[in-house]
Amino acid sequence: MYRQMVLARAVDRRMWVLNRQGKAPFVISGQGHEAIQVAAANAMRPGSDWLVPYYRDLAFCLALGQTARDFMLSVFGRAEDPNSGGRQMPSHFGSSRLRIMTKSSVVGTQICHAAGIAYAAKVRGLDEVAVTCIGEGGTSQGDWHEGLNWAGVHRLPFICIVQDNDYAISVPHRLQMGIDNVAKRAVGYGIAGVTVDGGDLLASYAAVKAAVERARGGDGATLISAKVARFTSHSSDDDQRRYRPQAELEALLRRDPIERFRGYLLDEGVMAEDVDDSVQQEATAEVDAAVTYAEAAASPLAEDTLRNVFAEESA
Amino acid sequence: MYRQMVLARAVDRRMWVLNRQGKAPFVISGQGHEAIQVAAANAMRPGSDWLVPYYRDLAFCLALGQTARDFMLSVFGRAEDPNSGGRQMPSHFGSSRLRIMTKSSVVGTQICHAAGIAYAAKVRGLDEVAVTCIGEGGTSQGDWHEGLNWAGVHRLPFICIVQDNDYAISVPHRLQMGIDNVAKRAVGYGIAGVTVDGGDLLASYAAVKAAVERARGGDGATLISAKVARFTSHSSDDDQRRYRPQAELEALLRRDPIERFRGYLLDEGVMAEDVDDSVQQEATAEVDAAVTYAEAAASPLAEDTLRNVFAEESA
Amino acid sequence: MTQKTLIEGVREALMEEMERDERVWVLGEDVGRKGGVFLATEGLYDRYGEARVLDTPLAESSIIGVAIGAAMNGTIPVAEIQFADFIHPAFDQIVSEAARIRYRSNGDFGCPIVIRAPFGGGVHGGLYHSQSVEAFYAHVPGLKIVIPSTPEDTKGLLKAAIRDPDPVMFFEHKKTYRLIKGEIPEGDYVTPIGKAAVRREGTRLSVFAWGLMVHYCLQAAEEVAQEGISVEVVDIRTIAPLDKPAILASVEKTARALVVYEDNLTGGFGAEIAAIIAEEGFEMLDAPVIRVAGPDVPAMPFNKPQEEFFLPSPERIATAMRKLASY
Amino acid sequence: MTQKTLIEGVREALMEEMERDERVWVLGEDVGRKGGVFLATEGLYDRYGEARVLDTPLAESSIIGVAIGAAMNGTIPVAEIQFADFIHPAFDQIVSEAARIRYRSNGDFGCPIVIRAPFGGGVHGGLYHSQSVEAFYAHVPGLKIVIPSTPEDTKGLLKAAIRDPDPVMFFEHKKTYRLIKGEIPEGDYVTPIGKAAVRREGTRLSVFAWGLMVHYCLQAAEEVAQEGISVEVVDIRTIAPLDKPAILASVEKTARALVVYEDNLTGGFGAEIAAIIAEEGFEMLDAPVIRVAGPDVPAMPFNKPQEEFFLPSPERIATAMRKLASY
Ligand SMILES: Cc1ncc(C[n+]2csc(CCOP(=O)(O)OP(=O)(O)O)c2C)c(N)n1
Ligand SMILES: Cc1ncc(C[n+]2csc(CCOP(=O)(O)OP(=O)(O)O)c2C)c(N)n1
Ligand SMILES: [Mg+2]
Ligand SMILES: [Mg+2]
Repeated sequence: MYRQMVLARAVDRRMWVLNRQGKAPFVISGQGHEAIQVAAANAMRPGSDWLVPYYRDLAFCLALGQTARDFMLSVFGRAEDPNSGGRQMPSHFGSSRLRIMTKSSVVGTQICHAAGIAYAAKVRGLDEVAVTCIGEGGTSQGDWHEGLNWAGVHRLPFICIVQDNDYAISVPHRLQMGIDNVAKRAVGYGIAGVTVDGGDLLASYAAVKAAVERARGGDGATLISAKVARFTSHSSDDDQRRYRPQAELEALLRRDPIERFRGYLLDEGVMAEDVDDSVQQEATAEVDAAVTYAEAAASPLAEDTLRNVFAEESA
Repeated sequence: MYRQMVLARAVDRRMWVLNRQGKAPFVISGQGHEAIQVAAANAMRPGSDWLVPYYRDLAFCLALGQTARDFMLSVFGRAEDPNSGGRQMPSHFGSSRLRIMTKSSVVGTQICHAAGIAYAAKVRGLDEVAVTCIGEGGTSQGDWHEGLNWAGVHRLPFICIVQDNDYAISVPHRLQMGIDNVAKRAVGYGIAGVTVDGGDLLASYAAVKAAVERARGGDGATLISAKVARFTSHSSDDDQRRYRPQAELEALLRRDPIERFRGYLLDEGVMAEDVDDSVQQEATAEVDAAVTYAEAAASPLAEDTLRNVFAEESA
Repeated sequence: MTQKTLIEGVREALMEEMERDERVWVLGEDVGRKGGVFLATEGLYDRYGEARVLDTPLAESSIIGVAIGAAMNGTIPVAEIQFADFIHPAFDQIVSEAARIRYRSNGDFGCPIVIRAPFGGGVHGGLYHSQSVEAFYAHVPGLKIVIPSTPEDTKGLLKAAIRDPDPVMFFEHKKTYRLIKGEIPEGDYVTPIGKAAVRREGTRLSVFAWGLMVHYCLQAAEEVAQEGISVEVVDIRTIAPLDKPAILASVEKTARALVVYEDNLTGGFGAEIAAIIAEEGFEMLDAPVIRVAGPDVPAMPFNKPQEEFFLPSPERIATAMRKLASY
Repeated sequence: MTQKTLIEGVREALMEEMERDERVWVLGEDVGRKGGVFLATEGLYDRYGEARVLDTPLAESSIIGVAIGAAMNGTIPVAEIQFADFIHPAFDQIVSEAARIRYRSNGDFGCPIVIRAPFGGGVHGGLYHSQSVEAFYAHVPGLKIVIPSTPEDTKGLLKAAIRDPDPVMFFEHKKTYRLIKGEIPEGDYVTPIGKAAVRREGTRLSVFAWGLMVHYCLQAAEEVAQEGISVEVVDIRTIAPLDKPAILASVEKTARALVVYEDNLTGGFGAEIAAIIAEEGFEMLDAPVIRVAGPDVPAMPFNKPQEEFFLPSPERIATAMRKLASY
């Protein structure tokens, strides 16, 4: 799991470099959110359970089996991009093979999709869990409520992880909801509500694992509120210094989930310093290779703009 | 308040008679819901506080100052109908004079309107409360959630009364939500949640009164769950015997809010039998007069279909 | 064969498709024990049970959103929206999600769902139980839009919709449900999506319509036939994909085009048909392309005089036919 | 006078209207301290404070629904939808509610709200940050739809929108925000809603466009002018109410019409303009009414070749002009 977080961070950081170099027109990232995502991925059965992601789920998707190359292909908008063939902005994940549902940019709609996937799984008698992610801002959307309500009515194998980073772009938590912790809403749907420090990998793993078991056992859905830190601005089009106090930004750095877990691994003697170095180097190498490959890869054909609106005979 | 309930019931019953006579193409009624509505109206300051109603709020609107005639004009779709000039189906209330917000048929949208009215009142420093009603089915709508969330974020002078009659047309409570009592959701918005027997006039009055005081005192919003009995089919297009067990329908009759309050008034000696008789007769007479007037009133002009799409110069 | 109503076409298609393919299921408000507010799903609940004939919460966005999700996981949902007027809360799920899942994933995912909704007026439904909504969705690439006008087509097209790998919106004119009767062939058949049907051959002018208006146009055509005006009536049937060749072939024959729709005039789907004729059929035309449609007011009022004022009548259509024929 | 950008027109209009009338307030996602994702509301928060420049929860339906309610209670809300692509969750509130409040109450209530949203592509926004949405709302009686293309109009029309007693949707093409510069008159002025503007006079053919496309049409007109083709460019400016007299007057002059829009071809608002010309301008026409528009795919892809393929370019427009001129 440590390896996965490190890789995600390396990919993520590189994206910003590419953006500054003028090679990546748009970047939105998950730095600071890695622990809850990697924990959740590892609590699931990849290829059987489903992820209905949101745009910060880079670490989640990598941990489920996407590669740095897959991701870089989307950053450059290449034809080979497995998420969308270069049609969508980066971080709009999707892979039928990995059971990562294709994502739009619209905040909130995915919650109902996850409920639908879980309903189908339940009715078909499949042992599958649908996990979906969203920010705390997204919980204000009507679709979030409607999806949670379905999960409650049918006791679905459904887990909603709210990655609460205190901001929706610039809108602070206090203007988003009248409560401190969104997990309080679970009781209103008749589902389990869990609060976890989303920067603590092991605690996150335990929380998601329990929710997955609840789902598999037929005991219904779970709403998990995971507090996390948004390290970067909302996206490459944003500058969080405009609306966040300097002190708050500095305090963030002390909440790095990777540093925390590294510290733990080193302190406990589970990992040696040199192992850590090689993990970092491998990640960098993988990212380098991915960027080289993706940069050289072909763009989609202009004429192919017209394809895949509907099912194609020979597709 | 007894008088108001009796009048509402008399109007309501007459509607069904008109429907059977082929004079009223569509009827939707509030029989069984009268106590919570009349209680709420009496806990408000008419003309200052706002009602953002739903289609069962006949008793509510009458108690706020609409008349049997106003209502019958809408049943017949007459030009003089103050709600909509005969444009909307009956029970689509609206009166700027009485601060009853004009209602569409769409379930759920009104909750956000009430939040907006309350927000404006708060920002403008007006001592006004916005009360809105909805069925338990309507609480599943995204707009319900979004409106309640606003009420919580801004601690608005806002009250949402859920008239929970166990059915949304034919859909039973258990398929509508995963909880028994929708008031449980209040905690998820940081607002007060109250449960009341909506068939008990005095208990309902106390509950709404407390909520109104909370709102006026700047202490924020309240979600009230009022359990009520739906005596009639959903509307004149429905037949509830198709989906409700006979025993359940029979049990309903024992929950008549008017009978309950009449029993109380008589038992306590607050009202004499002959007073009751005259209340009933007055109500009947008022309804008779309203029907006679409305039936004879003119229909709207066909050409006026084109009017009032936009503001009119000379209007 | 016996005459059946249009709504029986809906019911038979659902019953048979659920039998044929156990992935097919139905969801919506009151579709279960009640059998739908128009009884379109009557009998399904008893036969297939609650899990496959599901009464949903009163929340249209989730009805479509859940249907989309369930379609990702190996099922074929047929979602009923109780009245087309109440489809608007689901606009985002339909437009941003269902319509684009294939495109945005470059073909990796598909979205085989059907959305059924009764639409249209003339039933004292007032502002919110009378609307036509096809124009909104006809403008959305990635959706197929079907509006049958006969019982036979209803059954055949609904089956085609259910078997289609992409999202199909299926609008049924509620006034035609019991008004329009006709034969329904026995056994399994499919009416292909994307083909218009000439309901009446004619030479002097062509009329294009769908839903209830097809029948009003046929009545009007009958009326003006007495006056020697020969009208060709084309039932568009599927708004998207649109059968452009059939439209242009008819214009080629008559050189005159009338488009009739119940929806508000401005920006209604008839504008697209008129625009196509004005561009691709211009050299064949001998007269302006005329439209008869509902006025530009929000929707049909409840009271009778104003409801009648709104809904295009056979008389109004006949008047337009005479005018066009006289060019 | 100094040249200002189009987005300055937005900002000045908001600033001055909030100053002029304290009932006016602004709400939306990130409109407060951040000043909007495009900085259209920059400076308002510091000047007018949180209550009047309100960052809302991330929920578009409630942004519009709350605005409607607040308009009932004596205020004039100007709601920003961060991207037009995200207006869809509010479709129901706009179509079923805002547009009908006056009609359904027979004039007892009005709904003076403004809904601003940046729309359009060509900015690497991909499928969900590039869309045109005017066609959906142009089809809804009860709404006014404004799309300015110059800084001067932007300010004047936005002021008119704020002072209008009915709901006005105000779409700003995001690529024009900083690209398009021009003079903005000093002081208070209002540009009336409902009037088109001839941006370039011409004799051989008329082009009708709005938003960014006005500028692309002007470029194309310049190009074909070298070849001796004289093109009249009409900026529609307000989609609803539409300035039909201006459109027909131009067709009368040139006898040839081209409609250009960035939105998907089928069912786009250009279809309505073409249909009007085909009906009311038919006898003046010497050639088919031609449309140049985006293809019928969900929206503009993110990658460059496909984004360019989608967006109508000055070259594509010039080609259509040549074709039309040669009739
Ligand atoms: C329906 C919709 N409205 C607005 C946006 C623009 N937008 C994108 S992300 C975002 C903020 C999301 O905040 P939150 O849900 O807290 O997630 P975070 O980015 O903080 O992880 C907004 C407003 C959108 N994508 N979709
Ligand atoms: C958005 C929307 N969807 C569907 C309908 C059709 N409809 C009208 S009332 C109703 C049931 C309402 O149930 P509930 O909210 O419990 O209120 P009740 O009628 O029981 O008082 C339905 C489905 C509607 N009017 N609006
Ligand atoms: Mg956040
Ligand atoms: Mg109910």
